[in-house]
Amino acid sequence: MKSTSKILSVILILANTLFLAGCWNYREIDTLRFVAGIAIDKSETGDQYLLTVETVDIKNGGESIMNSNTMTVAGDTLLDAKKNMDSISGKKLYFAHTRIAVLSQDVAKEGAVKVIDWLARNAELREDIEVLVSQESTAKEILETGSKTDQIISFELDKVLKNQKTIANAPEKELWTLINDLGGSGISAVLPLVSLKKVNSRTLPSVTGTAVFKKDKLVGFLNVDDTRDLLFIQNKVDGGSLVQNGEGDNAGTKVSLKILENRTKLKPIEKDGNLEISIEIKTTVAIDEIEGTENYIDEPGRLRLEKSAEESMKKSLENVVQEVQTKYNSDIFGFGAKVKADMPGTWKEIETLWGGKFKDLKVSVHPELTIKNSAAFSQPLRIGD
Amino acid sequence: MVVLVIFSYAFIIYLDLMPLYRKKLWRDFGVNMALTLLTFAIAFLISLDVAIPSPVNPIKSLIISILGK
Amino acid sequence: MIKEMITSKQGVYLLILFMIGSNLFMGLAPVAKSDAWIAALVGMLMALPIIFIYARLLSLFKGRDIFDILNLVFGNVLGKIVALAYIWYPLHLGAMVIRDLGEFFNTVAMPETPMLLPMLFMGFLSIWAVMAGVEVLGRCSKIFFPIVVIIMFVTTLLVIPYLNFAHLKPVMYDGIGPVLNSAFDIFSFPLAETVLFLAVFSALKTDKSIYRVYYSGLFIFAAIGVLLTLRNILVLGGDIVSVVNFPLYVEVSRINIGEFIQRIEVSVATTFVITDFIKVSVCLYVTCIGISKLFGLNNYRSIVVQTGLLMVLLAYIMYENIMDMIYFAFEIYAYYALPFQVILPVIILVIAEIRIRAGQLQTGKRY
Amino acid sequence: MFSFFRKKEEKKAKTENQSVLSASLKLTNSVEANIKLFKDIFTNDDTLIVRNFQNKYLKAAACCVIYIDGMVNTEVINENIIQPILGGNLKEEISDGNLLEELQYKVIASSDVKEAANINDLVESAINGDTVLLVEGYKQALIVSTKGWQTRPIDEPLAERVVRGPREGFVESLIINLSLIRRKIKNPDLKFQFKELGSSTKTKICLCYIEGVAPEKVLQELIHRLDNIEIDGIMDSGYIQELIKDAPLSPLETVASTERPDNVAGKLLEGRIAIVVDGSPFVLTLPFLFVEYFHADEDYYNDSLFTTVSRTLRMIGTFAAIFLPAIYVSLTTFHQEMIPTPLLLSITAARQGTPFPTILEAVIMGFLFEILRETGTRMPAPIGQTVVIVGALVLGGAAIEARFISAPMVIVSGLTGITALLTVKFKSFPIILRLLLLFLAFLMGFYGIIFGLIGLVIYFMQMRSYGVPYLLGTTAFDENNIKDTVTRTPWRQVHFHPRLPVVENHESDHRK
Repeated sequence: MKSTSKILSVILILANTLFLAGCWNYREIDTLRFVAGIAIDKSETGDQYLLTVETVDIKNGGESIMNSNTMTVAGDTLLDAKKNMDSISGKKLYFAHTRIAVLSQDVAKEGAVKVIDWLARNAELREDIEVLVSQESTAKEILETGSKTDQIISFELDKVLKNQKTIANAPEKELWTLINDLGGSGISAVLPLVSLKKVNSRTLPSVTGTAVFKKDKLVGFLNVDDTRDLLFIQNKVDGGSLVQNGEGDNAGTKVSLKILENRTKLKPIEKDGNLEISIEIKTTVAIDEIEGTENYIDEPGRLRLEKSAEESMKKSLENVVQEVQTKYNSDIFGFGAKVKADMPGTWKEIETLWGGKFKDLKVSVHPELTIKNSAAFSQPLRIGD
Repeated sequence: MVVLVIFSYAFIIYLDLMPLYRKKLWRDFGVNMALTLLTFAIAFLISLDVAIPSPVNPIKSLIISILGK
Repeated sequence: MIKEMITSKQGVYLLILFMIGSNLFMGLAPVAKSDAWIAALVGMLMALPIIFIYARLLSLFKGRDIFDILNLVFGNVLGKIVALAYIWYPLHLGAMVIRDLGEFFNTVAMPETPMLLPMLFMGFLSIWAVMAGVEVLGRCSKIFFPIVVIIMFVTTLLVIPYLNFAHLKPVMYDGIGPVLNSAFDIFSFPLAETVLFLAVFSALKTDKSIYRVYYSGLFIFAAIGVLLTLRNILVLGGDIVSVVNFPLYVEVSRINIGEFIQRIEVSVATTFVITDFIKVSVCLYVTCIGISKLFGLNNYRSIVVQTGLLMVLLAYIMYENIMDMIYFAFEIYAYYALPFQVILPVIILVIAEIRIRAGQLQTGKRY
Repeated sequence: MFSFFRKKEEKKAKTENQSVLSASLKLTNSVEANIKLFKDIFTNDDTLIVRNFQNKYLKAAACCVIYIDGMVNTEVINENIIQPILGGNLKEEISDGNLLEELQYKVIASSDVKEAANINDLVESAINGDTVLLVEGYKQALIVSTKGWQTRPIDEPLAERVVRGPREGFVESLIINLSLIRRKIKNPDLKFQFKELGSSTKTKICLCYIEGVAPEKVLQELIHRLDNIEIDGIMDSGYIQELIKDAPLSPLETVASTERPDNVAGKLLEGRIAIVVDGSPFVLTLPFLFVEYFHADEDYYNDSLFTTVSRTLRMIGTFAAIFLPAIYVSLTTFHQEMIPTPLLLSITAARQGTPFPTILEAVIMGFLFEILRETGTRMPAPIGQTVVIVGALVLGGAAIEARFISAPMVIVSGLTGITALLTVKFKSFPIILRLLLLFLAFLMGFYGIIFGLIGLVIYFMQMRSYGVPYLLGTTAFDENNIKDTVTRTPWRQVHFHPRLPVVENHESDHRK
């Protein structure tokens, strides 16, 4: 009895406190304006950031109608820009449902950390937003396509990126993996590229290719094919296709191989005091499309196809590695990290020299292709007379 | 805030201290009274926005001096 | 008045929840980065002997709490002086734990809400629980333990797709130094804090040995702790674990299964609040018992409200900011707690053993 | 405090008063005088019937029956008392001796005849429906049991209907109710202890328990609490239920009530104690534990798997009824990040242009639903249905249409209301708790709810029903393995009804 009254009293006191002081984090859902995506540009003078947000505007009516809306505001820092934006927008901008962040090339070249830090430190922004680099001159025009296409473009882009595992057109980077890459030693970051493409007279953003970073600065791009090779090396392919040109008599015929499964292993080897990376790739594919009547399905044909595919894969992968080594000198494949994990002793010695070492690193590719099935047909199509 | 603190403490004293007084548990009453005064002083100062020196600081400096950091 | 009793099972649960407290949520041994799980294991090993000392003390003086033991071993005057240490330590510890909660609310959960509010709520709940008695606390832990375990288990299942075993390598890249250092942290942060149970387990109703309660608590906690630390590292990587304030929270926020099961970090926050509550309650209980024994009060319940308020206010004025808190928790605390956790218990045990051998001391009987 | 003292004094004065009355009044030898005595006591009471008569053969046998109209079975009085005394040849039958005794032994054909001299006893038994027989020349009187009044036939209880199971329910008569229980348990250890409560109503109550199964401690505690009751009248067992509750202010019950004899019998076998109150078809059983809120009578007659499923449903329903509004409020006003984006957008669309804050909406809707429920219960059945339909459909629909209340809120409160009805045994508990949690959610969102939950656990944990921990059986990893909680063990695996888990008494099984 006694303790009950005591408890009641404490409740009363607490309640009093609250009623007098009001409530703090309470915010009505309809006072918020949901930000679907953000784009970050440099202003023309170069000393300010331009923050563009794509917001979802909801009209009330019989059924809810959502419209995409963009808004661009400048500020000395990103938080400053956001604050300026809040003073314009009637409703409070709410970032927890933001899906993508697009960086312009200028920003990326200057150093991504400057903007990534705000994205990561902000408690409201989720760390699973997708980060992209715009191949267009500004980042905001990507988001601005939304109002023309009646789509929330950020959500669409997010969906596209989430499908990348099976398309293998661009690396998918959520903010937190990006932070891991930027912070980790022995690996450089890559980001997906987004550009505008004309489809049926409409301009739509398309995610293809890779932006290559060194430290946190943008140094160049990889095209779609190189991107796929990069993803192969990073063991991030779970689908997509390989196109194999026929050889010899069948030079004109192409065979499409659908990737069913892929597993890549990086193995650092120490040979005569020299570090080498051996890339072992095990891929299971299915024949998906044969342009022509050449029989790739019986055993000799299949073996031949496997072998030629392996070879072209090896060539293409080694080319990419070499290109990155010579052109960008940025360890986007994570060779260094692998060395650190497997040979911590060696890594300790070479860590500071890695920038130079990577350039001359010998990399060998050992692909192993297995054809598992030939889709719905057991034979190539026959063309009768 | 100040008013709130005083009001709450009046309430607490009525419900927490008075029964001890009525039951004539003088020891309990005394110790409780001392504690009440202590917490009231702190709460009062907090409500007045007076910076109260943290009791942790001397501990911190003591240990740093011992460790010689 | 009937003596309150807790069963040995409840004792174990209480012990585990107490140890989980706030520290699992704040991450064990961030200094060791990806080797934190090794540090956790080493810390457990380090705790084995000290836990033996606590259990030995309790089994020597069955049914007596630390304050009775101090009186018996050191005599009335010196015993009371030493008892002051064991009043201050839980008070301070409880305040630190309350502050953890406050900081969590202030930085992550509800940045605009004043920190005092959740702290007051926590203080109020603990006051209520301690008022209700240690028996109620024990039975509460019986219902909280499965909740905590289930939440941990389910979130573990959900993070499986995010596990990256490459994060574990290289093992001990920076050598054994940081590992030992963090092992010491783990030893002093949750493990040796169980010294407070010297005052709680006097209410233990058990025919089984006290060692068993203590050690099963330790081992179950070790299992949970190592598992969660591993999980943190596997998902986030050692570097991130060492920089974020609340790794478990960040880790679970990564979960996104089928766009539907996502953003469930509130679930781990639940375990945080629950275990925090148990820890604060135990600290408050020990402080109140200590004060009441020191002044020879009629009943410890008469001072619970004020002691609880004192704890909350102390928590409020203790640090300037979260950086202060982290600095104290990871740099200072291990050394600060050493006297309470190791030095004093060892001295007490040695003197007690000597005096018992000499026949000067009548050990308590179970009543 | 003060009112408590006052009450005690009042009661003392009253009892003293009565004892003075009985001391001054005594039966005399004269029937006339005795009748006058009765008439004095029952002044202004026209239901008191006095009938004088004399034996044909024995003039000395001048008698008088006194009874209260409506409380007696007049046939019994006519045929078994008046007829034999009036018409029988008493001169032959009765050799001189004690006329009163002879009447009792040889003449009156009734199963229960007592001799009494105390006027208090006589008055009391007359009030209870017995007949007082005064005989000229004797200072004693006979009390003949002639109780008989109209009772309701044994019916199926309305509130606790079952599809499967016995269809009899308790009635208002104590004796009939006891017989209903006795018919179920034919065990000599089944004890019935009578008590009287209420200084004016003198309501008879009966404690039923199986000796050796019911824990002694609980029984003693119950008797202690019953003895402490100070009240002038008991109209229904509900009075007692509230008076002997563990925590008087708690919205939770620690005493159960039921209208079904099979339910009571089952509980008796489990070691519980039943209290039957005269004049009330509701029988109390205790101790009452929290899990029992989720038990229904049918659970024991349906198969155990189905029982488990439906009990789980009831628990989830109750959980929803308590937590849903709070969770909705905390999601939409604190943790918008936790709502999946499409859902968030549609909620936002639905909330566009509604005037009230979410928290107010929740309170209003909860209130509205309670009003509808109350109207539906109080109204006669056909009107009640109309009210509910008009209320729910028309009001709800129009409120959404007019953008008065947002549609998701209507869904949430509707769901809350319906799930609350899954377990009708709860009275105020879900309503109070719901409001409390709403308040906490309003303050700190989900964290407020967590704080509330911890508080709830502490509250439950310190609560006991007659010494039995209230949450016993519901907590996981329980020490006592109880077979009838959320799940029900199939009957083939339990040879006895699951005993009430009072640890002290658990071992002593009287059937061994």
